Formats: sequence, structure tokens, C-alpha cells
Amino acid sequence: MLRALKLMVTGRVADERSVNLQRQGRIGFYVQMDGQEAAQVGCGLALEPEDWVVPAYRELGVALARGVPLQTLFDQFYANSNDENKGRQMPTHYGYRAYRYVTASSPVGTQIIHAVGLGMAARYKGEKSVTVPFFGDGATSSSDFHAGLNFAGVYNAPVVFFCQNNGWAISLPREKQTRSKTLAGKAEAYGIRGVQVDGNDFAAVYRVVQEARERAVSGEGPTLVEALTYRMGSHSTSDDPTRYRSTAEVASWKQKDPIERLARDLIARGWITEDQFEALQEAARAEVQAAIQTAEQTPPTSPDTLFTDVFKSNPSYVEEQRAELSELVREGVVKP
Amino acid sequence: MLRALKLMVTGRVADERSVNLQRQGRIGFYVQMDGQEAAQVGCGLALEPEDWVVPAYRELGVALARGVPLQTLFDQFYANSNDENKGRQMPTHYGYRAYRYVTASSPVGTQIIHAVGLGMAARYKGEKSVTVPFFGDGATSSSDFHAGLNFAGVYNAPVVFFCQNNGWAISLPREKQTRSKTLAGKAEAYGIRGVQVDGNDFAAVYRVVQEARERAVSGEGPTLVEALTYRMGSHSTSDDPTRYRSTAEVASWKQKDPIERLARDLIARGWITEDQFEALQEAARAEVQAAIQTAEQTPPTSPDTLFTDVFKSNPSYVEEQRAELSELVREGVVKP
Amino acid sequence: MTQVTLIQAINQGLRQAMKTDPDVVLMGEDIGVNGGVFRATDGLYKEFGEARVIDTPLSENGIVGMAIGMALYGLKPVAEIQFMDFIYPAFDQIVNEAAKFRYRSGGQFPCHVVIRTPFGGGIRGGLYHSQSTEQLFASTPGLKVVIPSTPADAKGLLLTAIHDEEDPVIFLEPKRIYRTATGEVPEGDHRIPFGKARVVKEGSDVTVVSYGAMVPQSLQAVNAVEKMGVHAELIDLRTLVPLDYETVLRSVEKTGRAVIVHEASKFAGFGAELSAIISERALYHLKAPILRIAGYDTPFPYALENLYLPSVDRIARGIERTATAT
Amino acid sequence: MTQVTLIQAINQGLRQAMKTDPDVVLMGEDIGVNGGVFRATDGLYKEFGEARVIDTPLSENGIVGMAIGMALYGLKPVAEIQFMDFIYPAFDQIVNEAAKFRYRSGGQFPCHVVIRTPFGGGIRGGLYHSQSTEQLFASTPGLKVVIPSTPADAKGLLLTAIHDEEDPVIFLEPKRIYRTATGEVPEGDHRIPFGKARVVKEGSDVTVVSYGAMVPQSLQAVNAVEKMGVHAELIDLRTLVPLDYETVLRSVEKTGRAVIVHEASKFAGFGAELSAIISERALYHLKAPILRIAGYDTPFPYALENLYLPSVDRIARGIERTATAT
Ligand SMILES: Cc1ncc(C[n+]2csc(CCOP(=O)(O)OP(=O)(O)O)c2C)c(N)n1
Ligand SMILES: Cc1ncc(C[n+]2csc(CCOP(=O)(O)OP(=O)(O)O)c2C)c(N)n1
Ligand SMILES: [Mg+2]
Ligand SMILES: [Mg+2]
Repeated sequence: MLRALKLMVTGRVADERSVNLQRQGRIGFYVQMDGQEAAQVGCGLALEPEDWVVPAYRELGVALARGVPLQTLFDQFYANSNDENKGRQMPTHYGYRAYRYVTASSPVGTQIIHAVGLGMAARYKGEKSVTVPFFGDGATSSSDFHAGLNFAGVYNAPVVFFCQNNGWAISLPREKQTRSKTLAGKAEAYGIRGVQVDGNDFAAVYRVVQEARERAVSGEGPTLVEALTYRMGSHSTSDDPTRYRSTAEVASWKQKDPIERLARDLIARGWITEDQFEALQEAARAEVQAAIQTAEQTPPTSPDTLFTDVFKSNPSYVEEQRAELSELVREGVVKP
Repeated sequence: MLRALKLMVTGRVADERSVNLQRQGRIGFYVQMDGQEAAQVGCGLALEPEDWVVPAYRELGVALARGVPLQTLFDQFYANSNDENKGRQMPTHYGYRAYRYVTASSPVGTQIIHAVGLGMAARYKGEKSVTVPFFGDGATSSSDFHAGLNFAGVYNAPVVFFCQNNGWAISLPREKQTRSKTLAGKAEAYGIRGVQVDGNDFAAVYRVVQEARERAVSGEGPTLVEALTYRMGSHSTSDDPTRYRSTAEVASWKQKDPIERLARDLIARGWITEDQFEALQEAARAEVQAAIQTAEQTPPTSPDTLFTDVFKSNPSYVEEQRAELSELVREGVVKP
Repeated sequence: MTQVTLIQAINQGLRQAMKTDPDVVLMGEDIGVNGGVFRATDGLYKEFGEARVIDTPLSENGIVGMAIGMALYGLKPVAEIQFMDFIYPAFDQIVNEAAKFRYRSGGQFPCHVVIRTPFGGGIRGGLYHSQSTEQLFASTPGLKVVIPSTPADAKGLLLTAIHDEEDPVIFLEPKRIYRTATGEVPEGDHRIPFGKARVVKEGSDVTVVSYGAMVPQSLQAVNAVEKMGVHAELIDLRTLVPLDYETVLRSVEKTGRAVIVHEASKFAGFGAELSAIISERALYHLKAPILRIAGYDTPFPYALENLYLPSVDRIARGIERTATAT
Repeated sequence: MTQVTLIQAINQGLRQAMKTDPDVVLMGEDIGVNGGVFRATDGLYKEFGEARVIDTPLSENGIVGMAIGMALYGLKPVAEIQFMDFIYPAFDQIVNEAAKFRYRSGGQFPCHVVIRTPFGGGIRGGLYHSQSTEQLFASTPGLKVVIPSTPADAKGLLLTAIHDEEDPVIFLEPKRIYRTATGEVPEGDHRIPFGKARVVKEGSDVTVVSYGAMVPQSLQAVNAVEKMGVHAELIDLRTLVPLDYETVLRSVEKTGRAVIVHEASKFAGFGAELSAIISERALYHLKAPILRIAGYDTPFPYALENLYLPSVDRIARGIERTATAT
């Protein structure tokens, strides 16, 4: 529980700092999880190292729960030469094979069906693991949600579909995304189990995911988990939520802040003190600050990486382009 | 009812003859509705002239119920110069604006979402009509099914989704298409109404569609109708169903033949006699024979139509190709 | 006339079309209350209401499929895809349905949908907010493909797409210059016909063919080489389909040299068609090999987008070399 | 070695791959019990079971998306799309996901999926069972595109795709010659490397470049013009990506003339890239304009497909004219 609180706080601080870095032009476009910490950390901690995570772009809490170091993440935000994803994508679109955390893309929903294939592959190879795709309420309208849940049902795939219903898909409220009563209820259309859970209640999320995981691993089939939560911040640093939602709504969810809630609970139970909670926040700030500093001091991505990883090895004409670009850079015609 | 029986019989005869014509190489690839006559004619007759039909490739019974003349259909099968679709598609892929019957395509499911747009457009223009997309059990797995039902729910579109669950999507049985208990039950995932009906019972289908139609027109929302029926023949003239299903299964459905069923019922009620039923079949055969003869005597599609209808008017370079082809035809380099 | 930006011109065009014709309806993600993520539809929801400015669920095949249905009825739907990078879930609806409806129905069901989408790089959008894949649409018979590079063209081509064309139009908006391209835009019902390229600047030494955000970029390059005594003629295609190859050929016949500039990847990109058509029809006029300056044959990068995209200097160098090659 | 057809060679290749490597799994519509609508997977379900020969629901994005997931894990999935005409619902998965996974992850997640699909016309399949849209894939960086034209190449290229390549491969099978192209096929583990074109017939007067079902068609044409004293060299590309343009250029440098034959529509088709690369790199060798013989710029027709598709006579006429143009 304490570990959970620490991760949630670290995530919150990392998010806040990153949004500021974006405003200052020090990093690019950023997507924060603000408000969804309990759902993400709750789910992330309920998984085992052998499980696979197939995230969207908002899953900082999951990455932290999987053990991805802060430094690794900030290196990605800065797209510097230590970024394991080689500066190929905007901040928050990362992945780390070592953590069985698949590199995210921006297109909404595509990862849901990947998770089914991954889960089936792991089962085929005799692994006792689950695969967990993360996605939002908006993604339930996507084609790959439909295919993903349908295939999982047909093949009884060891997958836990984790939907964070944060109330909004950019400016579209959940009620206008689909007329179904709940999102969890959509599971029935695929003959699989659906569960709705309070996504701001860390312990509840943890329990629900753990149970779903056990069922999946033991062959009892996939589950669709709908975690009810709220995106307290903007959709991304490009978004202005005051155009489409009321401050009253935001304020009411502020009351249900998952971090406050868990902290209050732990303090009430006497597991930590108010001071320790303060210290924990302070420590997170220091840790984040250090990661930022290191990331900023790391050299940028090398120009030559433009041409690696298109294929395992490039066709000759792509190598010619690489040579051409080297020349252009050398002669100062183009500047990185 | 008598009209229904007549349409169903005509459809059956037209199908049987067409399959033979295909075997003899007189027409191309053909898709028969064999066994689904009650579902198609039942739904087709429950609609009004102002309603829109958005079919798949197997809806001969619907076309007949809409009033499309047999001759018109056989002209399409022969892709002759009277084909209103100008010989552009394989047999059974037709459409006729005058009957508000949209020209079908082969890709499965795409029409389902078109129907939603059509229905919304008709409503926007103040029409009191419904739009009915036709599709099979296999199509429920398609992306456009998901989008279609979801959009219809969100916009409360005046649409009646008519799914003919004929047990098979080529070689895939319904149970392996999706693990949901029923197909009608999928409606709930979109917050709309779902109804299952015995698709081999003409009167039941008619009633269910009529009711769904009324609800849709009066703003009470869309319905997904699942008509339980059976594809007694092959998937198409390219298919060999003995590879994947038992003769026992086919035989058991033969017992439930919708035409026999309706005929027996009408005879039992004394609405027609056995002789009249015979005569009706004889008349259908004659009618079909006449249509075939006329279609065969009609000149083929003119070579020049290759280039019309790409756009309202062609770019200059396409017109150059048209001129080139005329020359090639004139010089005998290519033969139609 | 006042100075407006390209995105404002689009907004004006949409408003104008909706005022003129009640059959014009819009649909897309976040286009309603929010006014579109780039504000293309700003104010229209308020002005025309939710029956005509339709916020949709997150489903591009749904958006385009619904628009097609409306077009089959006879309305004039204008769909927005939030980024071109997200158009592919609708690809089947676009290439198999919209592009082929008129043909397959023998003309009974024309499919007049306009699909607007921002495209191109230069905004630090990385792999999924930067793509230029116009060749996918230009190579599909039955689709028209439009790419404006100025506010006036944006409005004029958009109004032609909505009012005059009766075929599916892929309307690609160079988002990089949404706010930097400014200019005077005629009030009211301003239309620019499809298939008429614009000679941006005349010249006699080399022909530069481009479109979209690469037009202002190429113009800078053309101005730069002018100082070195090279007089380049710059052509903005405006529409890839229908292609005004006559204007291109006329120019190449004059200059004997051609440079093609686009930001999409080079291999099998639209520049290949331009190069092919020029060499096939003006071979005996060519004094030097045609040069294609394009994005490299890699996915669109993030950190290194400035290397990937044709820069003014890279274009200038290419023009200069082609003009002086012997 | 025995004479087998192209489709039998594919079947042998799949069986061989599955025997060699338990990580090879197949998925697609009707590929299991039914053995595929063209019988490419005939017998494999029985031999390898339902865990390795997976019948799928009707969802192409599902098929490809599931295959991608398996590839991310490390399996070697081979997906079948029943007809190329139905590949577009999976287009987003192919171009946004499969093509970009290795790149976007900095090499951490290669995406080795093989996507097989029958393509092309000449079987009276009309608009939706005849399409050739190879340019859509060839123009997308990150995808390899393979098109065999003989049984031996079909098996050899397929085994290379499955065993040696570690990238997404679009494997296009010319269904028109599934049963008419016959030939000897090496037993066992026969592999043909990507990026090496095949010189089908040598000649000195004109270079003919083609692939797929147009190769036998072009060969007939080449043989026909030979009787008129024109000696054409015929090249079968085998893989469009990677493209062996060296072999093409070497030939054109010798002949000074080039004819490109494909059945896909001409405008912005793959022939445009071939034409562009030839003129850009061998301009001074060209004695006549390059000729592209292709499907016309219309959707694929039904009744008139014989007019649409390049016929032997149309190709022969084009070769002859190009060879003699002065
Ligand atoms: C296929 C696709 N369409 C549109 C977008 C643009 N877009 C990015 S996020 C988003 C909303 C997603 O909402 P949801 O799934 O609820 O996730 P959330 O952002 O709320 O976490 C949209 C429309 C996209 N990225 N991909
Ligand atoms: C998108 C797409 N994928 C695959 C096919 C090939 N195909 C044609 S019909 C069919 C099965 C359709 O089954 P169902 O929807 O139940 O309709 P039915 O044929 O039984 O009437 C398939 C897989 C297709 N036409 N379109
Ligand atoms: Mg959301
Ligand atoms: Mg069926």
C-alpha cells in the first residue's frame, strides 16, 4: 500500500513537472494521467513480471508500477540519446521490452487486439501469464476493441482488458460515446465477463484485477474491467478543457482525488503519518528533479538514427539516402 | 400472404436456375439465398416504398419484395447492356435507386454504417422512413457493424438492423464467429433494442420488422433483429460445403424449409390449394425462363462504358486512355 | 478583404457552404462544442446546431461510413478526420466504398463526400501526427485529391469540393502552415476549379513542382537560388487528382529541367507519378535528370524531423544543381 | 522434383515452414477445416491442429492485429487475407502498426508478420475480387512487398519471408495463375532471397519489367515480338520492396528502352516509381520514352475485364513500338 502511494505520488509529480517542461518548450507534447493514478497503479501492481502490458499513451502509473525507472522515462520525454525508443516518438509514447511493456502508438484502440495475439502466443509457449491492454472510454468505439474482445471470447484468450473510463474522449463525454449503460456491460456481447470498479479506489482496483488475472491464467477466460475514474487535467498539453466541460464537474472530482483518498486512508489506519506523506512527496520531487537534470544533460539523438530500424537491414536506396543526409549534415545544408 | 408465397417461390426458382446458368458458364459467380426466403420476403414486405434498403449480396428475396422486376435482375446477372449497374459487378451485386435499394458491394459489413447515415439523412429531410441494412452472422464481427450499431444508438437513428443468422459464414459456424449467446443480444452493448425471431416463419418476421419499423419511425430508436435461418445451399457457386458441414445438419433444416412451411400453412388454412401451389411454381418457372431468354438476347455491355462513371467527368488523361482503348478495339488488338 | 490564416479560411469556407446549402452537414471527432482540435469548425456548432455539426464517437470508419450514407441519400456531408495519421481505419470505406459507388452502380449512386484532414509534419508531432500519404488516395481511381497551400485556395477549393464536385474528395490541409500562411481571401462564395495548377512564380531555368506546405518552402528556395542567378518556375499543383499535367509539361518544355518537392516519403510517392509523366511526355526536352526532393524512406521521425523534411537549403541545393547540371 | 502449380507450391511452403519451426502459426478466414477458399492451407489444419491453423471471425483488422501481437511475442505468424480486396479493414494495423513497430520502439519490438493474400484480375471476379493495389504497401516505409510469378519462386520467397526476414512482409499471390503456372519446385527448404530480380529472358532491344501474373503474359508478348525481329529482355522483379533496381538499370543501360507492365491502374501505380527511377538514373541512355502498360484508371470492371487488363497483344504492340521508336 505504501509502495502504491509512493508510485502514485511519484507519477503525479512527474506529470506536473512534465507539463511545465512542455510549457517552457523543454520537451514536446505531453499527456498526463492526472486523476487516474489509483486505477493505473492498482492494475499495474496486481500484475506479475511475466505478464505483458500493452498500453495507450497515458499509462505513466502503469510504467512506474512495472518498475520502469524514472530516468528511463525522462530520457524518452527528452528524446535524448539514452532513449531506448531512440527519439522516434512524442513523450509518453514509450515501451520497454525488458519490462514486457510494449511501445505505445497514438492511434486509439489498436493495441487491444495486439494484446489478444500476445496472450495467445504466451499461452501457446506454455507461459502462465496474462496480457493487459490499457485503453480509455473512447477506445471502446474503435474497430480494434470490437475485434479484440470478440477474438478473446472465441479463443478464450488469457487477457484482462483494462478500460479506464475517465469520463471524456477529448471533448466527447462518455454518454455521447456510446448509449450502452456501462462499458463493462459490453463484455456480454462477446460472451466474456465484465466488471465495473471504482477506479479511484486503489485497493478495489487491485483486487478486481488480481481476480481477473487468476481467472485468465487458469483458463477461465478473459475479463473486461471498467475502472470508473476521471481525467482531472487537460486531454493533453494541446487541449483546453474549459471549452467543453464545467469547472464544477472538475471540482467535484477533485474531492475524489485518488492520492488524497489513499493517503487519508493510510493515515487513518496509522500506517503512515501526515509528515511521512509530506516527506514522500518531497522525495518524489527530488527524484524527478534529478531525472530531469540527467536527461537534459544527455546528448540528443544522433542524426544517423534516422535510418536505423526501418528494417532489420535497409535496401540499397535507403542506404544511399543515409549517405546523402550525412553529406548534407556535414556540409551544413541541414541542421538537426 | 399469397403474395409472399409467390415471391418466395419466384426467388427460389430464380436462384435454382441461376446456379445452373453459372454451372453452364452462361453467367458468372452466383450467390443464392436458398433457405432464407421467409426472412427476406418477410422483412421486405414489412417495409414501405419510402424506406431504404441497404443489402448485402444475398438479398434476392428483398429485391423481389421491393418490386424489382425479374427482368431487371437477370439483366444484371448477364451484365448486358440493359443492366442499370452497367455490367460493373458480379451477379447478385446490384442496386436500383428507383426502389431505394442501394447497390451492394462484396466487402462484408460496410453497408451497415451507410444505413445509419442514410437513415439520419432521411430524418433530417423530414421523411418518415426507416433504413434497413441486411447482413449475416459473419458480418457481426466486422468493424462497420460495431460502428453502425454504436452510431445508431448515439443518434437514435431510424434504422432496423436486419441480421440473417444463417448459421455459417462460409465455413465458420456461428458459435465460432462470436461467443455471445445470441446475436440479438449484442444490441445491448449499444444501448439499443435487440429481438430474435424465427427467420423461417414468414409471419413472425413480418410482425417483428413491422413493429421495429414503427418504433424507429416514431423516434423510439433502432432495433437489431436477428432472424434465425439457414443457408441450405452452398455459400456461393465457388464453395463446396461438404468440406465443412454435415449432410445431417442440412437435412434437418430441409425439414424446416420456409416455403414448404408457408405453403403447408396456407393450404391448411384453405387459402390456397395444392394445385394452386403447383401452378404458382409453374408460373414462376415460366416467368424466370422468359427473363433469361430476354437477358440472353440483349446485347452485351458496350466497351466504351469502361470509362464512364469513374467520376462525373473524367480528367483529360483518363479520356486519353479511353481514346487509346477505342483505337485498340478498332484495330482488333484487344477483344471485349 | 482582410488578411486571414489558412485555418480561418477553411472555417470561413465551411460557414459559407453551410449558409448557402442546408444539405451541407459536418461530422467528426471534437468538431462540435470544441470546434475541432485545430478550430476548423469554431463557432459552427453554435451557429448551425447539432443536427448539422455532428460530434461523433471515436470511429473513423463510422465517420466516413455515415457520411457515405448521407451522400447516398443526397446530402453533402463534409467529414473531418482529426489527423491524416488516423484516416486508415476508414480506408476500406474510402477506397472500397466511396471511390467505387458511382462506378459500381452505373451512376445511380454518386458518392459526394468531402473528407477533410490535416496532414504533414513540421509541428513536432512525431510518427502519428505528421504523415503525408496522399499517394494512397491519388492512386485510387474514383477519388479526387486536393491540397491547398494558401488561404484563398483553401477556401476556394473547399467550396468547389462541396458545391461543384459530385464525387468523393480527399481534402488535405497542410497543418504546418495553418496559422503561418496568411493572405487575402475573397468574401462570400469564392471558388477555384479543380485541375488548374497555379504558377506561383515564373522562371526559365528549371521547373519546380510542389504542393501543400512545401510550396512556401520551395518558394523560399526559389528566391534563394535567384540570388545565384538561377530563375526557377514554381508550380503549385493544388489538386493531385485531377492532375494538371499540361501546366507542368508546358513549363518543362520551356525549362528542360524539373525538380519535384514533397514531404511524403520518396519511394513510390506521388513524385514518382510526376517524374514518370514528365519523362514519358517530355523526354526530348529534358536537359538533366528529374530530381525528386522528398521525405526519406523511413517512418516519420520525432526528434529528427528537421532532417527528414525537405528544408529550404536542401531544396535550394537541389534546384541549383539541377539547373546547372550538364 | 515434380510439376506443381503455384497454389500447391504455396501449400508446400507453408507445410515446410510449419514442420521446420513450431513458432510458425497461421490464421485467417476459412483456412482451417475448409483449407482456404483457394486451398492454400489444404490439409494443414488436420496435420498441425487448431492451435497452429486458426480459423478466425470475419475481421481483417482482427486477423492482422492478432498476428502482430503474436509477432511482438516472438512467434512467426502467417496471416491470410482471403482476397486483397478485403485487406483494407486491416490497413491501419498494417501501415500504422506493423510497418512502424520496429522503428517506433527503437528496434525493441520487431514485427515479423507475413501477410499472404491472393490478388489480381482475370478470373471474372469484378470490382471486389480482382484488385491489385501493391503500390499502397510498396509506398509505406517499413513493409516488404513480394510478388512471385512461378511455383518455385512462390515457395522460395515464402520460406525466406517466414524464416529469414524479420520484418512485416506483404506476400501477394497472383491468383489468376494459381493453377495455370506450373513448374518444378525444389523439395524441402528452398529459399529465394529478397531483392534479386530474375531475368526471365535476355534480349538487347528493349527492357520489359514486370511482376506477378503479368510476367507470363509479358513473356508471351516478348515471344510474339521476337518473330518480328525485336529482342526484348524480360525482368521479373519478384520483390517490389526491396527493389532490385540495379538489375533493371543494367538492362536499360544496355537496351536504351523500357516498357513496364502491371495490371494495377496506371496513375501513381508502382510503374510510376519504376519509370521515375529509370529516367532519373539512366536518362542519358534512353533512346525512347519509357512506356507504362497498365490497367486503366478506373475501378476494376466485371463485364469488361478483358479490356481493362493488359492483353498479350496490347503488351506486344507496346514493346514493338517502344523498340522501334526513334
Ligand atoms: C484512431 C484515432 N482517432 C483519433 C485520435 C485522436 N485522439 C487522441 S486521444 C482521443 C480520445 C481518446 O479517448 P479515450 O479512449 O477515452 O482515452 P483518454 O484520452 O481519455 O485516456 C482522440 C480522439 C487518435 N489518436 N486515434
Ligand atoms: C471484409 C470481407 N472479408 C472477407 C470476405 C469474404 N467473404 C465473403 S462472404 C463471407 C462470409 C459472410 O458470412 P455472413 O456475414 O454470415 O453472410 P452469409 O454469406 O452467410 O450470408 C466472407 C468471409 C468479404 N467479402 N469481405
Ligand atoms: Mg477517456
Ligand atoms: Mg451467415
